[in-house]
Amino acid sequence: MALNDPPVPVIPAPIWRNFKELQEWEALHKTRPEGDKHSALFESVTEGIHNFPGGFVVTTAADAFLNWARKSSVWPVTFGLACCAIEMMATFCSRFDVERLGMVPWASPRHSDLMIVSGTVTIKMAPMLLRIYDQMPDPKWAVSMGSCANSGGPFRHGYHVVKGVDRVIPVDVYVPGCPPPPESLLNGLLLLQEQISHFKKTGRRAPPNVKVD
Amino acid sequence: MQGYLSVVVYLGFIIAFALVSLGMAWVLSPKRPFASKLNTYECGAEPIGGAWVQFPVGFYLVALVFIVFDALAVFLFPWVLVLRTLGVRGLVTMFLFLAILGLGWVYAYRERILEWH
Amino acid sequence: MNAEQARASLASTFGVEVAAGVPMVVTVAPDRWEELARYAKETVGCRFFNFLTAVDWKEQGLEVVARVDNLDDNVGLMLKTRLAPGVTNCASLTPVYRGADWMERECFDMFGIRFDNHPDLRRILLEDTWEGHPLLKSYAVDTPHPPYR
Amino acid sequence: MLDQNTTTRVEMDWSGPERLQMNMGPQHPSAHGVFRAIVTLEGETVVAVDAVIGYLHRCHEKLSETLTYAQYPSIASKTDYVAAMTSEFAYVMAAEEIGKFEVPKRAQYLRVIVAELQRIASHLLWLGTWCMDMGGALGGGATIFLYCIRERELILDLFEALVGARLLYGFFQVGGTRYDIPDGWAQKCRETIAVIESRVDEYEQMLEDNAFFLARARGVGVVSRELAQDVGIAGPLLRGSGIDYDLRRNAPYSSYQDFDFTVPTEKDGDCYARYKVRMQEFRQAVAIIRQALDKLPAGPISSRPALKSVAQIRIPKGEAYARVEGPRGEVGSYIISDGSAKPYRMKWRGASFSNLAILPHIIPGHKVADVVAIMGSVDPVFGEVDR
Repeated sequence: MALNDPPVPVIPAPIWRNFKELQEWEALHKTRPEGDKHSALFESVTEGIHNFPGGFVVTTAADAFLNWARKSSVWPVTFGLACCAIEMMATFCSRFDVERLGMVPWASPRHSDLMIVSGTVTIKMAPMLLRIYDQMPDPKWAVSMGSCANSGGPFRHGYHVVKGVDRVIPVDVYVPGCPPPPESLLNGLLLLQEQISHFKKTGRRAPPNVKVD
Repeated sequence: MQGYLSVVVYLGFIIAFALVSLGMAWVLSPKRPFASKLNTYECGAEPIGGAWVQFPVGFYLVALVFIVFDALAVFLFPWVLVLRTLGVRGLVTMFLFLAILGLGWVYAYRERILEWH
Repeated sequence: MNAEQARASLASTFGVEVAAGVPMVVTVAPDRWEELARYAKETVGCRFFNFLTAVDWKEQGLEVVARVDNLDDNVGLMLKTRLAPGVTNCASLTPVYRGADWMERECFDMFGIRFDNHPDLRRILLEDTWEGHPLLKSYAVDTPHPPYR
Repeated sequence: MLDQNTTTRVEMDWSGPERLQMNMGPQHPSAHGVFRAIVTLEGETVVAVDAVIGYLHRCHEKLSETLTYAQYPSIASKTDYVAAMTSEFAYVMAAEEIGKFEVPKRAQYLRVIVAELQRIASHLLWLGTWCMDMGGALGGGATIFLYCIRERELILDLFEALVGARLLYGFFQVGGTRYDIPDGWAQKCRETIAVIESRVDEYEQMLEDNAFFLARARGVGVVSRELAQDVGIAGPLLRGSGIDYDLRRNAPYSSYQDFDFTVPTEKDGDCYARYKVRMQEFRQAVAIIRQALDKLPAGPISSRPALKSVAQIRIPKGEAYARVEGPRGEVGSYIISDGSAKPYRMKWRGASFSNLAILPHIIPGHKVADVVAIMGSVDPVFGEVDR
C-alpha cells in the first residue's frame, strides 16, 4: 500500500448479529407509551367545540397561545457530559445569554422541559441518560449538541460509545460542531423554539418544517 | 358583621385563583405516566437504600427551635400594627413574652443543640 | 539518594543492569515485583507514585509498568516486569503505594490482570457486567455491544 | 472524629442512628461532569465514599492505537477538555522524544505562551465552578461564576484568533506548531493578561474577607504530605500540601528554563491552601507570558514539512514518557512505538485520575456540604479521569 494513502482502519462493519438484538433494541423503546393522553375532560371539551361551525378557530387559537407560552419558557436541565458542557456553560453565561430566550438552566429534571445532551454518550451512561429524560415532565424536548451526541463523533469507533444519542432518546434538534460554538447552539435553540410553535395539542412532534433550512 | 364581607370576598378570590390556575395546568398538560417516570429521582441513578431511616435527633431539635421562634413571629406582626392603641401596657407584656422565649433560647444554646459535632 | 547511587544500589541488590536515562528503567521478574517497589520507596526514596499500567505484547505475554519518582532529588524510576505468556496474575502494589489501588483496578478492567491481595479488585471504568478486556490486542476496537448498537 | 484514612469500603457496624446510602450521581449540579459518589451518611457526616467513574470512558487509549501520529493530537485535546493545549503538548512531546525531532526555538516559546494562557483559562473555570458549588446557583455563588466566565471569554477570543477554535484546538503537531500568531495578536494578548491580572486582585478581595467562604474552605479536606505523595496527586494539590514540586522548574521542558517565575506552595493542605496556590499561579502565568512575548524569537514554527497526508509522520521503534505541568497537575503520555505510523501502545497519565483517587481517603468524617467543597478544590475533569 502506498506510503501516502491513509491507512484504512480495519474495523468490522456494525451489523445486526441476529434478529434478537434488533428486537431487544425495539423493546427498549417500547416501554414508553407513544402518544400522551389528555384528561378526558379536555378531550370532550375540544370535541364539543369542533362540532360548532368554525370550532377549529378556537382550538388553533388556543394552541397558538399555549405554544407561545411553552416556547418562551423552555427550561433546560443542566446535563453536561463532556467538552460540549463547557461550551454550554459559556452559552448559559452573560456573553451569549440564553436567559434572553426565557431559558433558565435548572438542575433537576423535574422542573425542566428541555434536555441538551452535550457530550459523548457512553454505554455506561446511556441508562442514566434515559432515566433522566424519562423523569422530565411532558411536553419535553431534546437537543443533541455536538458531533459526539449526534453520531458518536470522533469516538464513533470506540467500543464504549453509543453511536449517537438518538439511539437512546428521541431528539428534536441536532447541533453540529465539535464543540459547537455558543452561536450555533443558540441557533439550534431558536430552531427548537420554531418547532415548538408548530406543536400540536395532541403532543406529537411537529412534522419537520420544510421552510426552516 | 359589616366589616367581614370584604374578608370573605377576598378569601373567595384567593381560593378561586388557586383552583383555576391548578385546574388549568392539570387540564391542559399532556399526561404520560409510566413506571420509570414516576420513580424517585436520585441524580439519574437507580435509587439505592431506603429513605425510611432512623435519622439522628439533631434534625428534630433544630425543627423544634424553629417552631418556637416562628410562633414568636406570628405574634409580633399583628402586635406591631396595633402597638399605638395598646400603649405602654402592650409593650411591657410583649417584652415579658420575649423574655420567656429568650430563656428557651439560652437553654438551647447551653445544650449546644445547634452545633453539629 | 541521587541518580548515581540509586543506579548502583539497584544493580547490586537486584543484579540487573540499569540503563542510565532520564527515567531509569528497572526490569525485574514478577515474583520480586513488590520487593522492588518497597525497595524503591524506602531506600531510593521514591515516595511519589506516578502511574501504573500494562502493555499487551501479544504472544510474549503481558507487561506491568509502574513509574515512581523521588521528588526531592529528581530521580524517576520506571519499574517493569514481564509476566509469562498466558499468566494473568501479578503481585499488587497497594500495600506499598495507596495510589496503586485505582490504577490496578483499571489494569484489571482493561487487561484482565488479577492483582492478588488487592483490597477490592473490580472493574473501575466499564460496568461490572462487561465481558472481555478491551485493551488486549485481540479485542476489536468497534466490538458491538447490544442494545446500544 | 473518624480515623482519617479509612479505606473506601469501610463497613463499621454502628449501633448509633442507621446509615443512609445516597447517590451523588452522574447528573448533579456540582459533579463537575459525570462522577457518581455513593455516599454512606450518618446524619450529616459522611462515613464512606465509593467513587464510581467510567461514565465518560471514550476508549482514548484503544483509539490511539488506530490513529496515526498526525491524527491523534486533536483527539488528545479531548482528554482534558478544559486545558486542551496541555494534553496535546504531552502527546506531541512524547512522540518527539522517541523520534528525536528538534523543535525550533520559536515553536517552543509559542507552546509556552499557549500553555500558560490555557492555565489561566482553566483556573478561571475552576474558580467559577467552585464558588458556584459552594454558594449555589441562585445563592451568592453565581456572581463569581459569571465574572470568571466573562474573563475566560477574553482568553477564548485570543485562542479563536490564533487557532480558529474556542475550546479544542489542533494547535500542536509533531515537530512544532501548526499555526503562527497573527500580527497584532501579541499586543492584544498583553492587554488581555493585564485585564486578567487586575481582575484576579478583585476576586481575591471579594473572597478573602467573605466569612462564609473562609468557613467553608479553611480546614476542610486536609491532605497530609505523606498521603499526597503516596496516592500520587500532583500540581496545585501537591503544592497545597507543602511539597515544593513543579515540573516547569524541576524538570524544565520546552525552554521553560529561560523564564524566571516562583512556584507558590502552601503548608496546611486544605481547600483554602489549594485556593491560594491557584490564585498565585494566575500571577505567575501572567509573568511567564509577558517574558515569553518579550523574548519571542523569529524563525520557523515547525521542523517538519506541513502535513499533507495522514501517515506522513513515522516514528522509529522506541518508547518515551513525556510529562507536562497542566493546570491540574502532571499530564503525561507514555508512548511505545513500533516503527509504523501508529503507536503500539499509548498510556495517558491523567492528572485528575490520581487527584480523584484522593477523595475516598479524605472525605470520610466531613459533612455532606464539605464533600462538594472538596470536589471543587480537587477540580477533576472527567475526560481525563475516564480517558
